[in-house]
Amino acid sequence: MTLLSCGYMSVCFGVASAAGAATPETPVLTSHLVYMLTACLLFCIGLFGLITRGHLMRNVMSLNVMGGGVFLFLVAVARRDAGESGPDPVPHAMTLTGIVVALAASAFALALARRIHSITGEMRLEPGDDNS
Amino acid sequence: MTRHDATLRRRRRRALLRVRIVVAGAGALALALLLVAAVLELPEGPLGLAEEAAAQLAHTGVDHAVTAVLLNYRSYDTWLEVGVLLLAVMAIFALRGGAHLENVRPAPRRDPLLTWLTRLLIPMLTLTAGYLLWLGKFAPGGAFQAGVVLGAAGAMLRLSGTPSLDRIGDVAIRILLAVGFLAFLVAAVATRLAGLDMLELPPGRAGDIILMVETLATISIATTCAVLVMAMPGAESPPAIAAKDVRKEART
Amino acid sequence: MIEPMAWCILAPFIGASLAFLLPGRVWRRPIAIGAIGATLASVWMLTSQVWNSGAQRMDLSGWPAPLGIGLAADGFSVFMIVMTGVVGSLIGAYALWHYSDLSDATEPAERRLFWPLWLILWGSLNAIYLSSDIFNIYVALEVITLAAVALITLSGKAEALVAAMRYLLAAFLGSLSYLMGVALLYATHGALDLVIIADQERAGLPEVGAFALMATGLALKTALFPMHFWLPPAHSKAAAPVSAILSALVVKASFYVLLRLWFGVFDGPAMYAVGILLGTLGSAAIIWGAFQALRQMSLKLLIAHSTVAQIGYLFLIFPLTARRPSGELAAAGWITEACTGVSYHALSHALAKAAMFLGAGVVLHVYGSDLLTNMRGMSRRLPITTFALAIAGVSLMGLPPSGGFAAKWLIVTAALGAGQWWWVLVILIGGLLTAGYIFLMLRWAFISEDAPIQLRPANMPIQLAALALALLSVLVGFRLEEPFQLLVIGDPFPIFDLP
Amino acid sequence: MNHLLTLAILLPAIGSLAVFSRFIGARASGVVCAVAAAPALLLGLFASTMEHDVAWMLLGATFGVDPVSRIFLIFTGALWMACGLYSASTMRSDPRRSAYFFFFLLSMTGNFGLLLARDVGAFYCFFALMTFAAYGLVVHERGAGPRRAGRVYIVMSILGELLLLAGLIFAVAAGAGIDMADFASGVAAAPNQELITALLFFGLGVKAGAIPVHVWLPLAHPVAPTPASAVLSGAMIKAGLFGWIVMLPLGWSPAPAIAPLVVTLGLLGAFGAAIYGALQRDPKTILAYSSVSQMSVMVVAIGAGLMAPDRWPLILGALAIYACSHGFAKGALFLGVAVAKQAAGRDMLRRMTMMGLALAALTIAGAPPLGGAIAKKSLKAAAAGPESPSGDALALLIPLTAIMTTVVLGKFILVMAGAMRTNEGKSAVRLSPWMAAPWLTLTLGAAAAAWLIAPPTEPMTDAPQPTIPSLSAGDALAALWPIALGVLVLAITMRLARSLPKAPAAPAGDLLSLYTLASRATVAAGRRTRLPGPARWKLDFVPLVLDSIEQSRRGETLTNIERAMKTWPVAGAVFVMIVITLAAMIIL
Repeated sequence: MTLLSCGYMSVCFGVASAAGAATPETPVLTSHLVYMLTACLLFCIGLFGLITRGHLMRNVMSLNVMGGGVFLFLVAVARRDAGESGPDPVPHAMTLTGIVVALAASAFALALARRIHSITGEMRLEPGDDNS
Repeated sequence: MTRHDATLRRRRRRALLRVRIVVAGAGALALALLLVAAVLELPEGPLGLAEEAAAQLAHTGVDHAVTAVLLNYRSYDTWLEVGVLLLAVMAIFALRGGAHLENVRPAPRRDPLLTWLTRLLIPMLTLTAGYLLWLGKFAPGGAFQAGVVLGAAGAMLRLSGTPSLDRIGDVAIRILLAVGFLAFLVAAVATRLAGLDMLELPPGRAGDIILMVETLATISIATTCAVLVMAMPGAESPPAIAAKDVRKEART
Repeated sequence: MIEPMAWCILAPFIGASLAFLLPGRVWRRPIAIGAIGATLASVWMLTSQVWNSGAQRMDLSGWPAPLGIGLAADGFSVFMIVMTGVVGSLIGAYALWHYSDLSDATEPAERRLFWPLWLILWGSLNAIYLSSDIFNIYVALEVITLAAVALITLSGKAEALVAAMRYLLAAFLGSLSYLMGVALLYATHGALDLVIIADQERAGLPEVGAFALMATGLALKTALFPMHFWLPPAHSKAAAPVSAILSALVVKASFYVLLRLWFGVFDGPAMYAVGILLGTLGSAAIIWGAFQALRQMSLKLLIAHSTVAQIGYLFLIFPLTARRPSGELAAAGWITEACTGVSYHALSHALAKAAMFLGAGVVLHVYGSDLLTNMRGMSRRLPITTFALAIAGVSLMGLPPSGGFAAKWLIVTAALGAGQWWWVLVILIGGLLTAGYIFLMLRWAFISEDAPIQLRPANMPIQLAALALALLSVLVGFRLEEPFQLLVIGDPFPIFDLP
Repeated sequence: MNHLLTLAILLPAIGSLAVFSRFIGARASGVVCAVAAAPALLLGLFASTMEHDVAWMLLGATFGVDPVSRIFLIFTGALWMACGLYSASTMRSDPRRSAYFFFFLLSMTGNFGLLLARDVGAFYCFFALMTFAAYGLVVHERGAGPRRAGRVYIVMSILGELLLLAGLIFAVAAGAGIDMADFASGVAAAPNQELITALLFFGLGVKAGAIPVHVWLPLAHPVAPTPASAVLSGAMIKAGLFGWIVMLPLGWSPAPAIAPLVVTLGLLGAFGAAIYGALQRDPKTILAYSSVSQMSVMVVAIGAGLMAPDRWPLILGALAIYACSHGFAKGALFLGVAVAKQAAGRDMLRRMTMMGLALAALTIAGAPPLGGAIAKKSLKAAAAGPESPSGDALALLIPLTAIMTTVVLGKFILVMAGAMRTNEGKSAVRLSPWMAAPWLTLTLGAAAAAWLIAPPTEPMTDAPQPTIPSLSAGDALAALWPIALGVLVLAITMRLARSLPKAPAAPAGDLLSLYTLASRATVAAGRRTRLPGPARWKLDFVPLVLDSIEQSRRGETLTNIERAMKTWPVAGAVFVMIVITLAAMIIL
């Protein structure tokens, strides 16, 4: 729950800052910068979740939150590097590739978790660790 | 086990939890600070490859820069990425203890409403997928988007109890799964044999080749997504019962 | 058109596709043998090409570097590819039997899936060694991770699954950390090619962050102490050929990437303190891994912990190639020794460790368990395997004449040349501890058994595969001339150019 | 000649693989051994000084022959050849024959290789090959004794290898290079010359049986098959001496700190080992102690060389002859133990055997006109320089050691005579020419070697050169009185011992029991030290700390730390910390 609310709050923060940054009075905090900062925050939140939680589902989710952070960062970089012909396509392509890789890894991780659950009845790596 | 032991264990667990949160919080915060500082020191840009990519776009056979990067400039990455998807399916097959869908649990009973909805949606989804695939040439879209939509159609068929991939043969499934990877492989070998750089597309025919590769990749991606849903472990029998059985087994 | 670099990747991938499409019993053996043969032929051509005409580079998709992806082969990449080829094909020879219908130890599903998974893994290992693009390396690392985890799960046992899950999470974390570093580097330099980034001005904090994230992520994937937690269970619970692949080859790939970044991207030699820290962690790994290995009662766990220890030696390259704060190279005049020594350690460890895991596979097959206490009477029942384990142990201990000795000799002389005598102490203690656990392991083999027990017979090919690897791990110590010459082709450790 | 050099190393190596074939019987294996040893012997006898580069091997190996290694090659080659032939008949009914010959030939490869190596890397590799292959010989006879001896042997050997390696590495790092020709001078010029000398001395000392790292020797020599004991004690033990000669900075610079220590240890060993050996009852153990004692005399000579560099050429010449003489004689004595067993049945043979044994023993004791007397005289002459206290000590020592040698070898002869009397008629195998011929050759070789072999000279230096000494009547007398005195001492002690109640035998391995005791005491002391009890901490961490203390008492700390590291929270935290530490280290 903590994880989800943290993620939600950060998104709110990102959106709010982005809205604030869109106005010309704040040239320092440009919009791509806000996205980048949010991305870093997301990355660290995912890491925090990964460390503190023992449930396998949550572990996979945390890793996806981290991945989301990286992808947001890349998209922000693409926006920063936008030229006359539009945003930089290379980070976009990297994001797409990264998403597919993350999807594959997550699908496998979830399947593995389900398999472990069906054999051992546990959804965590260390039995007895009741912090979910 | 005495009560003292139990109390000690409980206190230990609580202590551990607290330590864990404090340490993780401090660590994540420090890392966040580091990253924020790094971001603030990033050069202003624009820095990337936007201009180069745009300048060569005419020779890539597509009009959309992202598709050009994915399927021409950096097609090698995309190939490996299709390989990752294929690996995910193989890995899930490995988990199931078999490389096919034969013992997938028969689809659940049909729900008339769901069946009707499916009949309505499947053609639409297929059309959308085709559109997305075609769109990739000049706008955001392409094999992955199309493949995922088509895969969703497959998952839908499965949910509604309509036999689909689970009724076609093992060999056919394998071919459908591998065809995307093979398309790139054939392209790579063919370009080498034709005396070009590996995966180099001759500008005149690049568009056709990309469309062909993308179509095949779409098929593979769609099949992969659908199979991932169908072949998830535990799909052989209702998971709750199976888990309980196995747990009982494991204890005895 | 023959382009060996491309074929080093294409050949295993073609093999993998065929093995996936034609999983039947009839096709398995010809496909496997064909793929191994074709890959070895490509490796051979690449080696002779680089040996005769220097470092190679090719642009994929016909687009030169900033836009396209480059493949590059210098002496170091060829060294690693040859290592993978030799070790991989001998493990393959073992696997041909292990996953055949003659062996009653495997399920049909395992037999069907081993070859496509392993061949994809092989191809992407070669892809890593050839890649010149940091994002492409990320994708290839992910292919390796997924294939490796899937290989572990093949055995289907609960312990293996839990170990695989832990490995997957750890590797996933490492990859994401690496990817974040890639993103930061792209944001700083606007390019992904190693050579282009290396030629640009060094940037401040973003690069620091990128280095910290990438180095830690890769160290996690290499199982550097204290991030080795995933390795012993994952490597010990998998089937024998898989353990051999993981321990001998897979951990080396991420180390290779780290080394490339250290020299190519980040100007690692300037970071003296970081070098010392990495060396210290490596030393801790040497001691800790060996201590843990001493405490194990099961053969495969012992060997897996030994891998943790042996990985430590690899990280001694960082302090040995760093510059002192005053600016001069710590090991001026000894850099070639340091780099060759560490590369050679990677090679001899790969050979010896693969031999040990395959030997353990034979033990497991024959005795039905790999508890050390069950290995009584092994020296008489399985003389060839016992001999292979002992010979591989000789190389691990670093006793002369063996590859392990040559490697340690080079590292130690470089350390003394650098005035960093403390690494020598660590290496000597590590050698003693290694001797300790090798003897603990072999002791059981020489104790005569209490009562005759019913055992499965072991056939010759699998024993010979282990023996061949073990003998090679010793024999490579006899001839250092060519590796020395190979490793400077294309200047892979570009430290010599700097003042 | 280059081909002979290659063959000297390759033939034994190939032979070691050949003996695995089931078509090769015991006798053929013996012939293989003899043939494999022949090139080395021929090199020793006829080769002139030469060098041959083998660039592809290791870091570029060099092999060659020089005057010193020639002498070593002669007696080493002869010993391996004789013992190989001898093994042909003793191993005939041994089921693990092929393993024995495999290790025998592998040790032979190592031994010849190290004598021929002209660079440090090759020397070390072949030295180690010999050491570890000899393990197979030590433990060949299964059972508790060999197993214990093997354990002690391997532990001491690894210790020795590590010390040697450390010394070599320090020397190479200090700029000594790997070429043997410049190595000793490089060591002499190194800033930490004394440390390197000490490391090399003790590292090689394990093999050479120097006090106090000799403890494996009295355990291992008696339990190995007899021909193997003969090469262990006659040939392989000299590999350590050879290593000292070629690697220590002898003749280059004095080592004032380490030399007195070396001389002291040598003196201790020369007398202590002889006395201890005389207390033993097993003939092969007695011989092993005699070897330690004889090697200690050579240690004193090395110490003298370390003290007075200008005397070294003379000492070297004498030392080589001494080692050669002792090598032959000790080989003959060991083989004699087995020969005596076969000869026990027949009177004539028994008498001849006893005569042969006595001849070899007298050679070692230095009775004129046997070769040993020459060796002793030249050693004495070499050491007794005008201003060399250690040389004087050596000159005084030689007659004294001769007394002790007489006592210990006299005891050996007595034990053998007793054994032959009790064994009468029990012999299972008849004495064949295959056994008698090698033994006789070695015995005669021992008596004659010092007469026939010229000491090595170095023509390029101004230092006094060794010459072939001759024995005058005075010398003969001087050599005889210690032997007479020794016999007298032995007679008196035997008489005294007979009147006293029988004491328990002194355990073979002497200091070893001390080492074992010390290590046990250390472990026990470590166990007794407990961590301090828990303080009264009010934090939530208390249960954690309590637990860990409890676990450390049970000796599970390591396991528990490892287990804790495996949990995600700890692993993840470690990961983050390393990221931050790396970043911080670069920034700061």
